[in-house]
Amino acid sequence: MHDQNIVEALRPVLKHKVKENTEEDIMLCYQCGKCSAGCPLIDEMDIAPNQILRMLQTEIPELEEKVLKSLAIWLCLACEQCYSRCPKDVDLPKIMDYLRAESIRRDLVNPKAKEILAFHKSFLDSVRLTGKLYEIGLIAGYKMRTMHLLQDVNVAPTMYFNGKLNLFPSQVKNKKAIKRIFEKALREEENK
Amino acid sequence: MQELHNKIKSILENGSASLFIAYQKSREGKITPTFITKPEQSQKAYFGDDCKQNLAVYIHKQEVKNFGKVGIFANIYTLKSLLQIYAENQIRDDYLKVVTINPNGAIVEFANFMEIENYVNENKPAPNPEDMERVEKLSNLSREERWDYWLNELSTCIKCYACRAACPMCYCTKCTVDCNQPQWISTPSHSLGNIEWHIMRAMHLAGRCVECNECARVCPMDIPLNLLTVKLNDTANIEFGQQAGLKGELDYALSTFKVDDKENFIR
Amino acid sequence: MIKIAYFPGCSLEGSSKEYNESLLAVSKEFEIQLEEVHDWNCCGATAAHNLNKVLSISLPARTLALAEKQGFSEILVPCAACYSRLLTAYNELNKDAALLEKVKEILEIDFSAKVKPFTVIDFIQKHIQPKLKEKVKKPLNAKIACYYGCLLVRPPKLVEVERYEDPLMMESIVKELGATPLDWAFKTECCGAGLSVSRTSTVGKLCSKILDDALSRGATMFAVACPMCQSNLDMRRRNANVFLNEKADAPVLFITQLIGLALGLDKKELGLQRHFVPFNLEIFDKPIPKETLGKSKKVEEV
Amino acid sequence: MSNFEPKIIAFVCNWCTYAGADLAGTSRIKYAPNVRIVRFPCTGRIDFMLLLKALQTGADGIIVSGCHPADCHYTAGNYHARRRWIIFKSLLDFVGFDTGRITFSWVSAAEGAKWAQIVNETVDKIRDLGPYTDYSNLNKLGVGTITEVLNARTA
Amino acid sequence: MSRIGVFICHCGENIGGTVDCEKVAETAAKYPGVAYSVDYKYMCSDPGQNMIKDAIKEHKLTGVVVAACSPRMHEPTFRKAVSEAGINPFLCEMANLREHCSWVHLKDDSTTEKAEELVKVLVEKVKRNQPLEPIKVPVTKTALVLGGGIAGIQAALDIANSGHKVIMIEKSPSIGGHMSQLSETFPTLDCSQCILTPRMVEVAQHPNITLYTYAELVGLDGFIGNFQASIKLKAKSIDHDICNGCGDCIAKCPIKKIPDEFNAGLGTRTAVYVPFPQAVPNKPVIDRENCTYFTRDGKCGLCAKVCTKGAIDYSQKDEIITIDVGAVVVATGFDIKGTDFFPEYGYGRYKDVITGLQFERLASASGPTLGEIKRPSDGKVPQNIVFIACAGSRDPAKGIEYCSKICCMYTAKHAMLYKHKVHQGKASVFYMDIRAGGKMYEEFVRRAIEEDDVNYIRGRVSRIYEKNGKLIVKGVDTLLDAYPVEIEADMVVLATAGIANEGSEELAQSLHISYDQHNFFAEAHPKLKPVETNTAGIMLAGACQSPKDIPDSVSQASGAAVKVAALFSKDELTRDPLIAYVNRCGPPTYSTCVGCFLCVSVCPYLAIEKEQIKDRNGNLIKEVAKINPGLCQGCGTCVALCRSKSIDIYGYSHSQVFAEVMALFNERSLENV
Repeated sequence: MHDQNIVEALRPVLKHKVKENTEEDIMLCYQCGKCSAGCPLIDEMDIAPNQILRMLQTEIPELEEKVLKSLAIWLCLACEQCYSRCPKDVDLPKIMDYLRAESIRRDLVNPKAKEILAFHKSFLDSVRLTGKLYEIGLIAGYKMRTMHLLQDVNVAPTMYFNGKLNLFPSQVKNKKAIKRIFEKALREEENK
Repeated sequence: MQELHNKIKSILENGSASLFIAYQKSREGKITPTFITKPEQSQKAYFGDDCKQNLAVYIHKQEVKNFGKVGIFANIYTLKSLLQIYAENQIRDDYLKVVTINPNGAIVEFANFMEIENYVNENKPAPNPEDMERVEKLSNLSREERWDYWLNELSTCIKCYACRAACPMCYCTKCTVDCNQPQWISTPSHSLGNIEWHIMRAMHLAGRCVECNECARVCPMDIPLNLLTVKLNDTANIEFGQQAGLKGELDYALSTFKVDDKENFIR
Repeated sequence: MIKIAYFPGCSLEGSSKEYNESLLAVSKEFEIQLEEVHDWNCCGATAAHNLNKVLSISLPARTLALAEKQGFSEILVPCAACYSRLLTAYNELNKDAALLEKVKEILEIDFSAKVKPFTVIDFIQKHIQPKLKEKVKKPLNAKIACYYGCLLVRPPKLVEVERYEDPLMMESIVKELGATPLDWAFKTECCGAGLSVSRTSTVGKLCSKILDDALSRGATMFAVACPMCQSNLDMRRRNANVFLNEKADAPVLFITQLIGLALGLDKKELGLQRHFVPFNLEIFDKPIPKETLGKSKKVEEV
Repeated sequence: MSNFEPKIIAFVCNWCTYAGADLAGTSRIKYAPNVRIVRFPCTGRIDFMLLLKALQTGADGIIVSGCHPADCHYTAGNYHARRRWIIFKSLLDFVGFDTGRITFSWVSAAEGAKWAQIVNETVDKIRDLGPYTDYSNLNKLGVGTITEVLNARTA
Repeated sequence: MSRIGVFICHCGENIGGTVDCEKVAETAAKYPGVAYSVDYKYMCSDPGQNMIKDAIKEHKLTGVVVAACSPRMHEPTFRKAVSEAGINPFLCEMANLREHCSWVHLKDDSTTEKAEELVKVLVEKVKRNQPLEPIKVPVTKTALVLGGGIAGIQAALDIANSGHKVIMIEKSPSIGGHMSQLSETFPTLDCSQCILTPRMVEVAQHPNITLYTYAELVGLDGFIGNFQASIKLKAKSIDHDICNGCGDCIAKCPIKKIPDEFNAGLGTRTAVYVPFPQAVPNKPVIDRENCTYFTRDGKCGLCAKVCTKGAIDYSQKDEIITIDVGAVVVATGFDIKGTDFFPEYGYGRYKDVITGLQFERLASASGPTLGEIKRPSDGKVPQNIVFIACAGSRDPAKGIEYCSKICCMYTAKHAMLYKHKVHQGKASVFYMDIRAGGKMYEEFVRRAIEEDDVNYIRGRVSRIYEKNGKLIVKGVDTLLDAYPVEIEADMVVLATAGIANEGSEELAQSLHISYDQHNFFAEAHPKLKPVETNTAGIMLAGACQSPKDIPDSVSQASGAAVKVAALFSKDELTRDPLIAYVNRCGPPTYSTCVGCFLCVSVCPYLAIEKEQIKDRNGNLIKEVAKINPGLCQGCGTCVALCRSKSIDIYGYSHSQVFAEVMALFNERSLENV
């Protein structure tokens, strides 16, 4: 066998990895487009949900990479509209979860998604440190990550005066337990 | 007891039966069946917790059938047996007068099998915990240990067929064990024939055995062969939700099916 | 006094305090004690399952485990996002024994994942609604658009809701409060939820569509049962108004606040001063507008 | 044990598995020659006693195969058979027979390849397990030699 | 003492190339009871067959084993050959040395050894074979046709025209079925009723056809050639012998608001009614569920007052009749899913979201709008109409995974009809695939697109909701990178899935025929027996087997009719005698059967009956089981169930299978057999 063929044969196919990790079978999709038709964010997505599945069906490496580099996988809100109407019961939000994780692992995150990723990371930082979501901390962390220092200046004071922002974080007592969950879960992730 | 005697007496007197099958107790305390044909013999009847034998077995006997209408005193297992053989078309409602004593000590006389069905379902005996425990224990052994256990037990069988004779469900005109064309059960005196016989017996009683344990009681070699049918009844109940001796209509796991019956071994 | 395990979640301690306040106030009126699961933690919400599956199960699992250890069999989860996470964890752990073992090892807690989460709508239907009518002191004169958003009704395979495309649970509740429920089309459309901070304008656009559909059909206010729905429709109103021809000023109330108002509870007790879109009691004095547009049919009897 | 060739008897129904085995033939799918097919009209016809007889006569393994559920030529024979095997297997397990030597399967008339696979896997499995003499040996011994059998095993 | 002949076929190289046939023949010669053994190149050839015939005579053989190919291939050949040589054909068995041996194994000693054993098994079997005669059963030459739609009509006419009697039963008051509801038919656009009504009349007037409308099958007993059908004739409450169909009763009936089944719920009808003007028979029935005379205790009675003929008879009762028939054609048709099936399309709440069948009624000249396309909510002519194909079909999540087959074509037809009637209107079709396989079908769809300017959009619709009196239809065009498409429609037509009729499961059970997971009736073989069922004598026609269009239904109906005619072409049927029987012996036992009747319920054919054995004075001695040889199909399930082995079966008897099993692997003689 030619070397190139061996490389090709050994290359992990993304749709197979999706199946292994989520039990979702991308080959079930017959491209009816109902997911895209009901998607609230279809206007903003660079690749439509049904096309993401189609690209993965092809097993073409360039298309797989295009999917992982897309903004669409980050825009998915997991509103479950597609899944609840899918005639083939494909759990697209679950697949999106996996694609995002894979996108981070392969360092292919779309530059335009950095705000979204930053938000998720800040969110988790807050949870890791306090066990709960500390909103001022979250916003501060998010701003540091994105340098969007002025964002939400219009709502924050109102939030504070309406009593909606706590200046000090409410915290879980057993913070060690939370820290442990993060450590072990992340280790699990690395082992993949 | 007096009440029982009176009841038997009146049944024989008013002609609702010309033979009454009941238990009697000898002076040595031995419980045996008695066949009362005259009202004045009613005093012979006895009942107590020690009356274990399943009297339903006599119902099939030609000698008993010759009497026409027959009365029988039945403990709960006998009742279950009667119900089961009724469902299997072996007895008729109008030829049988069944009497029992309920848990409060009162005499109950049944007008028909519908009443027996209701009574049995209200007074359903729990599975014998000792038997269940032994079945459980055996099930937890390794396969080889189980094989050794049963080989050991069944090799002592002398094929006296007391188990068959004592069982009200073994009423076939001709038992397959007596069949020689072909010879289904090997005749030479080796353990293989014993195992064949007991496997066949258990299969034929699966979902039909009422668990009176008479077979084990009468076995001269003390083989706990009731455990085989107890196990299969358990399987029939778990897999198909079927229990023997509770219905006047035929309800037999192996003569019916569900499209979605579950198993885990067929590939 | 009925005692029910309670997982308020982070939002109800912060940006949606009024949901917590009104829920507790209403429960008290019905002699129900909501007992917070001791030392609960954040469910991880969208962020965790966006990034790491095991983490996304383990975080909510800890709360389920704590509730189980504290002797509860079900748990009230007012936030729809938290509910979705807890329910997913509950289902996954019950479906996948290996995962349960793994999570037990991660949490270092031995538990069986048998505590089942339920929503505020479930809670009201079961504990409040049967006695609601007799307790209403001030019937609400309003045309209310009941807004469910996503995770209270989806996915139907996980959340067992009848009529997931056109739910009517909140409608039947507001009807008992004396209000008129609105028949409208966007009650289960997504408000943008998790993108509230990172893509505010997207959220504004999605919210504007929701507002537009309800208001054009004559809604005077909104009822919600999810802190994210509330904050997006309320706090992000300015961003939504950008996309609307006419600025929308209909307030967005939690269903518990509406119940509280009908019971005659104090405005402050229900945290109504905390909203961005101001809420005034005078709103109930105004006549309900006739349907301005369309000819939507009455909501079917529930 | 190295040149042990298992003896396998297959009880199959005429309409599905027998035809499936025919298809394996017309498709020239090769499989182990250790199997001997006995044809029945339907799995419903297969008497449990025949399985015991097969073990007695020296079979090391048994295949019982018929139509898939819902495909029975006689509409329901396989459903009855399925119940019978559930009970029978429960009994054999309880008595300590090595039921791993009995393969139950549904092989349709279209599944020639599955038939070949079932045979091959059964033969491989039995080859690993070795000859089955627990039961058939009893045939050769008189009463009283049971202890010898037991001793032979433990030795 | 048996004298068995063994004939080993080489099948050219097919067997001979792998199996040492000579050796097999030599070994077989030594088997006890074998009188003659030989191998030959081609046993099925004329010389081969003659070899068998000669050997039978020469060696006075009592049984024959031909070891060759699969018995499924040549068993009839060799059985015929041995019978020509004067022995009973059932004394011949085949050992399968080709499909089960030479073709699947390598050339090897073990393969030859296997061949020897296969022969040994069959020798032991054939020693115990009994001579059998085929069973002959008489045929009742009357066919029962269930259902009066186009399939039933076609089958009935074809059978009747071939000279046989037909009983047709139809559950509604008129025959005609779904076809009578259709407007025009694809791909010719000819008027459905115009081509159907003459055939309906022909059925009513045919001397060989007896028509029962408003009737249902309640039970079917018996077997091929000899069925007994129980038919319920529902009370029509009108004596059709007297009624002249004037319609005065209908005009006077005060109950007018009943949703009209014929118009798919779009119109209303009265309680006394004729379903449609061209109905056959064209005489009314009273719908007792809605008539106040019946629902409110004798109130009203107007129809009786106005009927000048005195035909109204409120006292009529349902009647059950029993008819002997020889064959059955099941043509009960299909149903379609309602719009309430779709949560995302409004749970059936929107009046202007309708089914394809409702559109047919709107487009039909005899429909509630006299053929004008007007929407149900306000009667306006829709200017923008959307058709959604695959509504329910190909949707495993909702439980209908199959393609309903007819929707692509009728949707194209609907769009065309709309465009022909509303010239300036806009018609869009959301589709996933266009399945237009059929004569002139693809051309028809292209015409809709190319000539009638129908806008085909490839994609499934996600949602429909109502706003400002419009139906907002949300989809994407998947051919345009999922470009969002939102149409403000005035009316939406869902091509809902074709499904099995309600109650088809029960009907199948009472007919003893199989059905698939979607409750469509199952054909005996998907390719080679598409009109027969697994129960001999019962045929299928039309959409009760799967959704199909008119030409397919009619073809299948004619096919079913030919099957029936072929069956009726003989006075007697012969059947394989491989059936079960309960043993009988002399007094005092009469049979070893003890009469427990556990076997009764295992028989899929209800062939097991109770027989009372009585003495000379008529006193009951015992009750035993008896198998009706006409019903038994020979599965043998009862044989394996019977504890006392009182039931046996020809061809697979206890002694035969026992001997087969014991013959294997057993070096010792079969002393116990």
